[in-house]
Amino acid sequence: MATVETLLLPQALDGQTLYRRFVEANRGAGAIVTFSGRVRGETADGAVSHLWLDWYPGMTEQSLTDIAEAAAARFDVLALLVAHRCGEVQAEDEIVFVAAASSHRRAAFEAADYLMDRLKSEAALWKREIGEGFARWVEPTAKDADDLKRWT
Amino acid sequence: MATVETLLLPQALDGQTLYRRFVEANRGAGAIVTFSGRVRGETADGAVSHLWLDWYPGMTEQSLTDIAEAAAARFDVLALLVAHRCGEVQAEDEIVFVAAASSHRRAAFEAADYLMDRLKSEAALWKREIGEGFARWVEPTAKDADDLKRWT
Amino acid sequence: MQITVLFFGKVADTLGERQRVLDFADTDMSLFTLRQSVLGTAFASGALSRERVLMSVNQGLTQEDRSLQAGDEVAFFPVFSGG
Amino acid sequence: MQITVLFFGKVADTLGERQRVLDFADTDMSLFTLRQSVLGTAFASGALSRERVLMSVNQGLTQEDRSLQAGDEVAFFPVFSGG
Repeated sequence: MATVETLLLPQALDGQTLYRRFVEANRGAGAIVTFSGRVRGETADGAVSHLWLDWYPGMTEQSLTDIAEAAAARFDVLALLVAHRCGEVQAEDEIVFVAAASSHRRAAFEAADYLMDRLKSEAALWKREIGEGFARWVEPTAKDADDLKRWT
Repeated sequence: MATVETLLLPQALDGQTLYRRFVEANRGAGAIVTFSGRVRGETADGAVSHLWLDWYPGMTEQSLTDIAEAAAARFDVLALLVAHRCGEVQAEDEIVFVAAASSHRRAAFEAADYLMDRLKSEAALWKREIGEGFARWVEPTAKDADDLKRWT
Repeated sequence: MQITVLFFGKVADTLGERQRVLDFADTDMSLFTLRQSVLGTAFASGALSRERVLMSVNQGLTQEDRSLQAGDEVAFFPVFSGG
Repeated sequence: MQITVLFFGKVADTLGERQRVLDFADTDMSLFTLRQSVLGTAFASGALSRERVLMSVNQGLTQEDRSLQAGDEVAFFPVFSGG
Protein backbone atom coordinates (compact mmCIF):
# COMPACT_ATOMS: atom_id res chain seq x y z
CA MET A 1 0.00 0.00 0.00
CA ALA A 2 1.43 3.32 -1.05
CA THR A 3 2.08 6.13 1.41
CA VAL A 4 -0.14 9.07 0.44
CA GLU A 5 0.20 12.57 1.88
CA THR A 6 -1.78 15.64 0.91
CA LEU A 7 -1.32 19.21 2.13
CA LEU A 8 -3.56 22.22 1.59
CA LEU A 9 -1.49 25.28 2.44
CA PRO A 10 -2.94 28.76 3.08
CA GLN A 11 0.65 29.95 3.57
CA ALA A 12 3.80 29.61 1.47
CA LEU A 13 4.46 26.31 -0.29
CA ASP A 14 8.17 25.47 -0.09
CA GLY A 15 8.78 22.88 -2.80
CA GLN A 16 12.49 22.60 -2.02
CA THR A 17 11.79 21.47 1.52
CA LEU A 18 9.06 19.11 0.35
CA TYR A 19 11.46 17.71 -2.28
CA ARG A 20 14.16 17.06 0.31
CA ARG A 21 11.73 15.43 2.70
CA PHE A 22 10.19 13.22 0.03
CA VAL A 23 13.55 12.10 -1.36
CA GLU A 24 14.89 11.29 2.12
CA ALA A 25 11.76 9.29 2.95
CA ASN A 26 11.99 7.28 -0.29
CA ARG A 27 15.65 6.41 -0.69
CA GLY A 28 14.65 2.81 -1.41
CA ALA A 29 12.60 3.82 -4.46
CA GLY A 30 14.38 3.54 -7.80
CA ALA A 31 12.51 6.44 -9.37
CA ILE A 32 11.15 9.76 -8.13
CA VAL A 33 9.30 12.21 -10.37
CA THR A 34 8.29 15.65 -9.12
CA PHE A 35 6.27 18.51 -10.55
CA SER A 36 6.46 22.08 -9.30
CA GLY A 37 4.04 24.70 -10.64
CA ARG A 38 4.29 28.46 -10.21
CA VAL A 39 1.84 31.26 -10.84
CA ARG A 40 2.59 32.77 -14.22
CA GLY A 41 2.97 36.54 -14.21
CA GLU A 42 1.58 36.94 -17.74
CA THR A 43 -1.80 36.02 -19.21
CA ALA A 44 -3.79 37.05 -22.26
CA ASP A 45 -5.39 39.79 -20.13
CA GLY A 46 -2.05 41.30 -19.05
CA ALA A 47 0.31 41.05 -16.09
CA VAL A 48 -1.07 39.11 -13.12
CA SER A 49 0.07 40.35 -9.71
CA HIS A 50 -1.51 37.53 -7.70
CA LEU A 51 -4.20 34.87 -7.54
CA TRP A 52 -6.93 34.32 -5.05
CA LEU A 53 -7.64 30.61 -4.66
CA ASP A 54 -10.95 30.35 -2.85
CA TRP A 55 -11.44 27.08 -0.98
CA TYR A 56 -14.04 25.19 1.06
CA PRO A 57 -12.38 24.02 4.29
CA GLY A 58 -12.88 20.28 4.58
CA MET A 59 -14.18 19.68 1.08
CA THR A 60 -11.04 21.02 -0.60
CA GLU A 61 -8.72 18.84 1.51
CA GLN A 62 -10.96 15.87 0.72
CA SER A 63 -10.72 16.55 -3.03
CA LEU A 64 -6.90 16.44 -2.84
CA THR A 65 -7.04 13.20 -0.85
CA ASP A 66 -9.51 11.61 -3.30
CA ILE A 67 -7.28 12.47 -6.27
CA ALA A 68 -4.10 11.20 -4.57
CA GLU A 69 -5.77 7.96 -3.48
CA ALA A 70 -7.07 7.35 -6.98
CA ALA A 71 -3.50 7.75 -8.29
CA ALA A 72 -2.16 5.37 -5.63
CA ALA A 73 -4.75 2.75 -6.61
CA ARG A 74 -4.08 3.16 -10.33
CA PHE A 75 -0.27 3.19 -10.54
CA ASP A 76 2.44 0.97 -9.08
CA VAL A 77 3.83 3.60 -6.72
CA LEU A 78 5.42 3.47 -3.27
CA ALA A 79 4.59 7.01 -2.17
CA LEU A 80 2.75 10.10 -3.37
CA LEU A 81 2.79 13.66 -2.09
CA VAL A 82 0.41 16.41 -3.18
CA ALA A 83 0.78 19.93 -1.81
CA HIS A 84 -1.48 22.72 -3.04
CA ARG A 85 -1.79 26.37 -2.10
CA CYS A 86 -5.04 28.11 -1.28
CA GLY A 87 -5.73 31.76 -0.47
CA GLU A 88 -3.60 34.56 -1.90
CA VAL A 89 -0.70 33.41 -4.10
CA GLN A 90 1.71 35.94 -5.62
CA ALA A 91 2.97 35.76 -9.21
CA GLU A 92 5.99 33.43 -9.44
CA ASP A 93 5.15 31.77 -6.11
CA GLU A 94 4.72 28.01 -6.08
CA ILE A 95 1.09 26.96 -6.27
CA VAL A 96 1.45 23.17 -6.46
CA PHE A 97 4.05 20.51 -5.76
CA VAL A 98 3.55 16.84 -6.58
CA ALA A 99 5.93 13.90 -6.05
CA ALA A 100 5.70 10.22 -6.96
CA ALA A 101 8.08 7.44 -5.89
CA SER A 102 8.10 4.04 -7.56
CA SER A 103 10.35 1.12 -8.40
CA HIS A 104 9.61 1.86 -12.07
CA ARG A 105 10.28 5.13 -13.83
CA ARG A 106 7.23 4.89 -16.11
CA ALA A 107 4.85 4.48 -13.14
CA ALA A 108 6.43 7.48 -11.39
CA PHE A 109 6.05 9.67 -14.48
CA GLU A 110 2.48 8.57 -15.12
CA ALA A 111 1.37 9.03 -11.52
CA ALA A 112 2.75 12.60 -11.37
CA ASP A 113 1.26 13.46 -14.77
CA TYR A 114 -2.14 12.01 -13.77
CA LEU A 115 -2.13 13.88 -10.44
CA MET A 116 -1.51 17.18 -12.22
CA ASP A 117 -4.20 16.63 -14.85
CA ARG A 118 -6.79 15.81 -12.20
CA LEU A 119 -5.72 18.62 -9.86
CA LYS A 120 -6.13 21.17 -12.67
CA SER A 121 -9.77 20.18 -13.17
CA GLU A 122 -10.96 18.53 -9.99
CA ALA A 123 -9.27 20.14 -6.99
CA ALA A 124 -12.06 21.96 -5.13
CA LEU A 125 -10.59 25.41 -5.64
CA TRP A 126 -11.85 28.56 -7.35
CA LYS A 127 -9.24 30.70 -8.97
CA ARG A 128 -9.36 34.47 -9.43
CA GLU A 129 -6.62 36.26 -11.35
CA ILE A 130 -5.90 39.78 -10.18
CA GLY A 131 -3.79 42.21 -12.18
CA GLU A 132 -3.40 45.85 -13.10
CA GLY A 133 -6.94 46.92 -13.95
CA PHE A 134 -8.57 43.51 -14.13
CA ALA A 135 -9.72 40.61 -12.00
CA ARG A 136 -11.51 37.53 -13.23
CA TRP A 137 -12.66 34.13 -12.05
CA VAL A 138 -11.01 31.41 -14.12
CA GLU A 139 -12.81 28.29 -15.27
CA PRO A 140 -11.11 25.12 -16.53
CA THR A 141 -10.19 25.33 -20.21
CA ALA A 142 -11.02 22.93 -23.02
CA LYS A 143 -7.34 21.93 -22.84
CA ASP A 144 -7.77 20.96 -19.18
CA ALA A 145 -10.76 18.78 -20.14
CA ASP A 146 -8.72 17.16 -22.94
CA ASP A 147 -5.83 16.51 -20.55
CA LEU A 148 -8.22 14.76 -18.19
CA LYS A 149 -9.60 12.57 -20.98
CA ARG A 150 -6.16 11.05 -21.50
CA TRP A 151 -6.80 8.90 -18.43
CA THR A 152 -10.27 7.59 -19.23
CA MET B 1 16.76 28.99 -27.08
CA ALA B 2 16.66 26.72 -24.09
CA THR B 3 19.45 26.61 -21.52
CA VAL B 4 20.97 23.11 -21.57
CA GLU B 5 23.39 21.80 -18.96
CA THR B 6 24.84 18.30 -18.74
CA LEU B 7 27.06 16.87 -16.02
CA LEU B 8 28.94 13.57 -15.98
CA LEU B 9 29.93 12.92 -12.38
CA PRO B 10 32.55 10.37 -11.28
CA GLN B 11 31.75 11.39 -7.69
CA ALA B 12 28.50 11.66 -5.74
CA LEU B 13 25.46 13.09 -7.49
CA ASP B 14 23.53 15.33 -5.11
CA GLY B 15 20.05 15.65 -6.60
CA GLN B 16 18.80 17.88 -3.79
CA THR B 17 21.42 20.51 -4.53
CA LEU B 18 20.79 20.23 -8.26
CA TYR B 19 17.04 20.55 -7.63
CA ARG B 20 17.52 23.70 -5.57
CA ARG B 21 19.83 25.24 -8.15
CA PHE B 22 17.54 24.44 -11.07
CA VAL B 23 14.43 25.75 -9.33
CA GLU B 24 16.16 28.98 -8.30
CA ALA B 25 17.42 29.53 -11.85
CA ASN B 26 13.96 28.97 -13.34
CA ARG B 27 11.56 30.83 -11.08
CA GLY B 28 9.95 32.38 -14.16
CA ALA B 29 8.96 28.99 -15.56
CA GLY B 30 5.41 27.88 -14.81
CA ALA B 31 6.30 24.18 -14.71
CA ILE B 32 9.29 22.15 -13.56
CA VAL B 33 9.44 18.36 -13.79
CA THR B 34 12.32 16.39 -12.31
CA PHE B 35 13.36 12.76 -12.30
CA SER B 36 15.74 11.22 -9.79
CA GLY B 37 16.92 7.63 -10.24
CA ARG B 38 18.70 5.50 -7.66
CA VAL B 39 20.55 2.19 -7.92
CA ARG B 40 18.18 -0.56 -6.86
CA GLY B 41 19.57 -2.90 -4.25
CA GLU B 42 17.62 -5.90 -5.55
CA THR B 43 17.68 -7.62 -8.92
CA ALA B 44 16.64 -11.02 -10.25
CA ASP B 45 20.20 -12.22 -9.51
CA GLY B 46 20.11 -11.17 -5.86
CA ALA B 47 21.23 -8.21 -3.77
CA VAL B 48 23.38 -5.67 -5.64
CA SER B 49 26.03 -3.94 -3.54
CA HIS B 50 27.15 -1.49 -6.22
CA LEU B 51 27.41 -0.74 -9.92
CA TRP B 52 30.39 -0.02 -12.06
CA LEU B 53 29.47 2.41 -14.82
CA ASP B 54 32.30 2.28 -17.31
CA TRP B 55 32.63 5.40 -19.45
CA TYR B 56 34.64 6.81 -22.35
CA PRO B 57 35.90 10.27 -21.35
CA GLY B 58 34.82 12.72 -24.01
CA MET B 59 32.42 10.46 -25.86
CA THR B 60 30.22 9.87 -22.82
CA GLU B 61 29.89 13.60 -22.08
CA GLN B 62 29.07 14.15 -25.75
CA SER B 63 26.33 11.51 -25.65
CA LEU B 64 24.66 13.32 -22.73
CA THR B 65 24.91 16.64 -24.56
CA ASP B 66 23.48 15.17 -27.77
CA ILE B 67 20.48 13.72 -25.93
CA ALA B 68 19.81 16.96 -24.01
CA GLU B 69 20.08 19.09 -27.14
CA ALA B 70 17.70 16.80 -29.02
CA ALA B 71 15.18 17.24 -26.18
CA ALA B 72 15.63 21.03 -26.24
CA ALA B 73 14.98 21.08 -29.99
CA ARG B 74 11.94 18.82 -29.74
CA PHE B 75 10.01 20.27 -26.80
CA ASP B 76 8.94 23.79 -25.85
CA VAL B 77 11.23 24.07 -22.83
CA LEU B 78 13.12 26.93 -21.19
CA ALA B 79 15.86 24.88 -19.52
CA LEU B 80 17.08 21.31 -19.22
CA LEU B 81 19.53 19.72 -16.82
CA VAL B 82 20.96 16.21 -17.13
CA ALA B 83 23.33 14.85 -14.48
CA HIS B 84 24.59 11.27 -14.70
CA ARG B 85 26.98 9.29 -12.56
CA CYS B 86 29.86 7.26 -13.90
CA GLY B 87 32.34 4.99 -12.08
CA GLU B 88 31.40 3.16 -8.90
CA VAL B 89 27.88 3.82 -7.65
CA GLN B 90 26.63 2.21 -4.43
CA ALA B 91 23.17 0.68 -4.05
CA GLU B 92 20.59 3.37 -3.17
CA ASP B 93 22.89 6.15 -4.40
CA GLU B 94 21.55 8.51 -7.04
CA ILE B 95 22.64 7.56 -10.53
CA VAL B 96 20.75 10.12 -12.61
CA PHE B 97 18.97 13.44 -12.13
CA VAL B 98 17.02 15.17 -14.89
CA ALA B 99 15.10 18.45 -14.78
CA ALA B 100 12.95 20.26 -17.35
CA ALA B 101 11.50 23.78 -17.05
CA SER B 102 8.77 25.05 -19.34
CA SER B 103 5.83 27.42 -19.50
CA HIS B 104 3.63 24.39 -20.11
CA ARG B 105 3.32 21.39 -17.84
CA ARG B 106 2.86 18.90 -20.67
CA ALA B 107 6.12 19.96 -22.37
CA ALA B 108 8.00 19.70 -19.07
CA PHE B 109 6.68 16.18 -18.43
CA GLU B 110 7.41 15.03 -21.97
CA ALA B 111 10.93 16.45 -22.05
CA ALA B 112 11.90 14.73 -18.78
CA ASP B 113 10.30 11.46 -19.87
CA TYR B 114 12.06 11.61 -23.24
CA LEU B 115 15.42 12.41 -21.65
CA MET B 116 15.13 9.37 -19.39
CA ASP B 117 14.10 6.99 -22.17
CA ARG B 118 17.04 8.08 -24.30
CA LEU B 119 19.54 8.07 -21.43
CA LYS B 120 18.59 4.48 -20.57
CA SER B 121 19.49 3.28 -24.07
CA GLU B 122 21.84 5.84 -25.57
CA ALA B 123 24.04 7.30 -22.86
CA ALA B 124 27.56 6.04 -23.64
CA LEU B 125 27.90 4.03 -20.45
CA TRP B 126 28.45 0.36 -19.73
CA LYS B 127 26.88 -0.98 -16.58
CA ARG B 128 28.14 -3.82 -14.43
CA GLU B 129 26.12 -5.03 -11.46
CA ILE B 130 28.19 -6.38 -8.59
CA GLY B 131 26.64 -8.33 -5.71
CA GLU B 132 27.25 -11.17 -3.31
CA GLY B 133 28.66 -13.94 -5.51
CA PHE B 134 27.87 -12.42 -8.90
CA ALA B 135 28.87 -9.68 -11.29
CA ARG B 136 27.45 -9.11 -14.72
CA TRP B 137 27.48 -6.59 -17.54
CA VAL B 138 23.98 -5.32 -18.22
CA GLU B 139 22.62 -4.70 -21.70
CA PRO B 140 19.52 -2.65 -22.51
CA THR B 141 16.32 -4.65 -22.15
CA ALA B 142 13.51 -5.12 -24.67
CA LYS B 143 11.52 -2.78 -22.41
CA ASP B 144 14.18 -0.08 -22.86
CA ALA B 145 13.92 -0.47 -26.63
CA ASP B 146 10.12 -0.23 -26.44
CA ASP B 147 10.36 2.89 -24.28
CA LEU B 148 12.58 4.49 -26.89
CA LYS B 149 10.14 3.67 -29.69
CA ARG B 150 7.50 5.84 -28.00
CA TRP B 151 9.29 8.89 -29.41
CA THR B 152 9.74 7.81 -33.02
CA MET C 1 -35.18 23.92 10.85
CA GLN C 2 -31.80 25.62 10.67
CA ILE C 3 -29.66 25.36 7.53
CA THR C 4 -26.20 26.87 7.06
CA VAL C 5 -25.55 28.02 3.52
CA LEU C 6 -22.03 28.71 2.22
CA PHE C 7 -20.96 30.44 -0.99
CA PHE C 8 -17.62 30.17 -2.80
CA GLY C 9 -15.83 31.66 -5.78
CA LYS C 10 -17.87 33.74 -8.17
CA VAL C 11 -21.11 32.85 -6.35
CA ALA C 12 -19.80 34.44 -3.13
CA ASP C 13 -18.58 37.45 -5.13
CA THR C 14 -21.92 37.95 -6.87
CA LEU C 15 -23.94 37.73 -3.66
CA GLY C 16 -21.42 39.77 -1.67
CA GLU C 17 -21.53 37.24 1.17
CA ARG C 18 -19.90 33.92 2.08
CA GLN C 19 -22.27 32.48 4.67
CA ARG C 20 -25.90 32.73 5.68
CA VAL C 21 -27.73 30.87 8.43
CA LEU C 22 -31.39 30.33 7.60
CA ASP C 23 -34.26 29.14 9.75
CA PHE C 24 -37.24 27.55 8.02
CA ALA C 25 -40.59 26.73 9.60
CA ASP C 26 -41.01 24.05 6.95
CA THR C 27 -39.16 20.82 7.87
CA ASP C 28 -39.72 19.20 4.49
CA MET C 29 -37.64 21.07 1.96
CA SER C 30 -35.62 20.21 -1.13
CA LEU C 31 -32.34 21.72 -2.23
CA PHE C 32 -34.25 23.01 -5.27
CA THR C 33 -36.46 25.16 -3.03
CA LEU C 34 -33.51 26.42 -0.99
CA ARG C 35 -31.57 27.35 -4.09
CA GLN C 36 -34.55 29.27 -5.46
CA SER C 37 -34.89 31.13 -2.19
CA VAL C 38 -31.20 32.04 -2.01
CA LEU C 39 -30.14 32.41 -5.66
CA GLY C 40 -33.42 33.03 -7.49
CA THR C 41 -32.81 36.77 -7.82
CA ALA C 42 -29.26 36.26 -9.15
CA PHE C 43 -30.54 33.67 -11.67
CA ALA C 44 -33.35 35.98 -12.77
CA SER C 45 -31.00 38.94 -13.29
CA GLY C 46 -28.49 36.82 -15.20
CA ALA C 47 -25.79 37.54 -12.61
CA LEU C 48 -25.45 33.75 -12.17
CA SER C 49 -26.37 30.89 -14.48
CA ARG C 50 -28.29 27.98 -12.93
CA GLU C 51 -26.33 25.51 -15.08
CA ARG C 52 -23.01 26.77 -13.77
CA VAL C 53 -23.78 26.64 -10.06
CA LEU C 54 -22.92 23.38 -8.31
CA MET C 55 -24.33 22.31 -4.98
CA SER C 56 -23.18 20.26 -2.02
CA VAL C 57 -24.83 19.06 1.17
CA ASN C 58 -22.53 18.32 4.08
CA GLN C 59 -19.58 18.65 1.67
CA GLY C 60 -20.79 16.03 -0.81
CA LEU C 61 -21.75 17.14 -4.33
CA THR C 62 -25.43 16.54 -4.92
CA GLN C 63 -28.43 17.38 -7.12
CA GLU C 64 -31.40 19.67 -6.68
CA ASP C 65 -33.86 16.90 -5.73
CA ARG C 66 -31.94 16.23 -2.52
CA SER C 67 -34.12 16.81 0.56
CA LEU C 68 -32.68 18.76 3.46
CA GLN C 69 -32.58 18.08 7.17
CA ALA C 70 -32.12 20.35 10.17
CA GLY C 71 -28.42 21.16 10.68
CA ASP C 72 -27.38 20.50 7.07
CA GLU C 73 -24.50 22.51 5.63
CA VAL C 74 -25.33 23.49 2.06
CA ALA C 75 -22.91 25.15 -0.34
CA PHE C 76 -23.28 26.82 -3.76
CA PHE C 77 -20.24 27.35 -5.97
CA PRO C 78 -19.07 27.34 -9.61
CA VAL C 79 -17.32 24.45 -11.29
CA PHE C 80 -13.86 23.88 -9.77
CA SER C 81 -10.98 25.62 -11.50
CA GLY C 82 -8.10 23.70 -9.94
CA GLY C 83 -4.68 25.28 -9.49
CA MET D 1 51.52 4.60 -38.29
CA GLN D 2 50.51 4.80 -34.64
CA ILE D 3 46.96 3.98 -33.54
CA THR D 4 45.64 4.16 -29.98
CA VAL D 5 43.06 1.49 -29.25
CA LEU D 6 40.71 1.75 -26.27
CA PHE D 7 38.41 -0.90 -24.80
CA PHE D 8 35.35 -0.41 -22.61
CA GLY D 9 32.82 -2.45 -20.71
CA LYS D 10 32.75 -6.18 -21.34
CA VAL D 11 35.30 -5.85 -24.15
CA ALA D 12 37.88 -4.42 -21.73
CA ASP D 13 36.99 -7.10 -19.20
CA THR D 14 37.38 -9.92 -21.70
CA LEU D 15 40.75 -8.68 -22.99
CA GLY D 16 41.98 -7.75 -19.52
CA GLU D 17 43.18 -4.39 -20.77
CA ARG D 18 41.77 -0.93 -21.41
CA GLN D 19 44.27 0.61 -23.79
CA ARG D 20 46.85 -0.49 -26.32
CA VAL D 21 49.07 1.66 -28.54
CA LEU D 22 49.88 -0.05 -31.82
CA ASP D 23 52.37 0.82 -34.51
CA PHE D 24 51.72 -0.41 -38.02
CA ALA D 25 54.15 -0.37 -40.94
CA ASP D 26 51.15 -0.35 -43.24
CA THR D 27 49.69 3.19 -43.63
CA ASP D 28 46.63 1.98 -45.53
CA MET D 29 44.48 0.09 -43.10
CA SER D 30 40.76 -0.39 -42.49
CA LEU D 31 39.04 -0.65 -39.15
CA PHE D 32 38.08 -4.17 -40.24
CA THR D 33 41.73 -5.19 -40.34
CA LEU D 34 42.51 -3.54 -37.02
CA ARG D 35 39.56 -5.22 -35.35
CA GLN D 36 40.66 -8.62 -36.69
CA SER D 37 44.17 -8.03 -35.38
CA VAL D 38 42.99 -6.97 -31.93
CA LEU D 39 39.79 -8.97 -31.34
CA GLY D 40 40.15 -11.91 -33.76
CA THR D 41 41.14 -14.36 -31.03
CA ALA D 42 38.28 -13.31 -28.76
CA PHE D 43 35.83 -13.63 -31.66
CA ALA D 44 37.20 -17.06 -32.58
CA SER D 45 36.95 -18.37 -29.02
CA GLY D 46 33.42 -17.03 -28.62
CA ALA D 47 34.48 -14.80 -25.72
CA LEU D 48 33.11 -11.86 -27.73
CA SER D 49 30.54 -11.72 -30.51
CA ARG D 50 31.42 -9.65 -33.60
CA GLU D 51 27.81 -8.47 -33.87
CA ARG D 52 27.82 -7.11 -30.33
CA VAL D 53 31.03 -5.08 -30.52
CA LEU D 54 30.64 -1.46 -31.62
CA MET D 55 33.46 0.71 -32.94
CA SER D 56 34.39 4.35 -32.89
CA VAL D 57 37.15 6.38 -34.50
CA ASN D 58 38.04 9.63 -32.76
CA GLN D 59 34.94 9.19 -30.59
CA GLY D 60 32.47 8.93 -33.47
CA LEU D 61 30.61 5.65 -34.00
CA THR D 62 31.61 4.12 -37.32
CA GLN D 63 31.59 0.95 -39.43
CA GLU D 64 34.26 -1.60 -40.28
CA ASP D 65 34.98 -0.20 -43.77
CA ARG D 66 36.32 3.02 -42.25
CA SER D 67 39.98 3.59 -43.17
CA LEU D 68 42.40 4.65 -40.47
CA GLN D 69 45.00 7.39 -40.32
CA ALA D 70 48.06 7.89 -38.17
CA GLY D 71 47.10 9.23 -34.75
CA ASP D 72 43.53 7.92 -34.82
CA GLU D 73 41.92 6.93 -31.55
CA VAL D 74 39.93 3.75 -32.06
CA ALA D 75 37.62 2.20 -29.47
CA PHE D 76 35.82 -1.14 -29.19
CA PHE D 77 32.90 -1.57 -26.79
CA PRO D 78 29.52 -3.27 -26.38
CA VAL D 79 26.17 -1.62 -27.04
CA PHE D 80 25.56 1.15 -24.47
CA SER D 81 23.61 0.16 -21.40
CA GLY D 82 22.69 3.62 -20.14
CA GLY D 83 22.11 4.30 -16.48
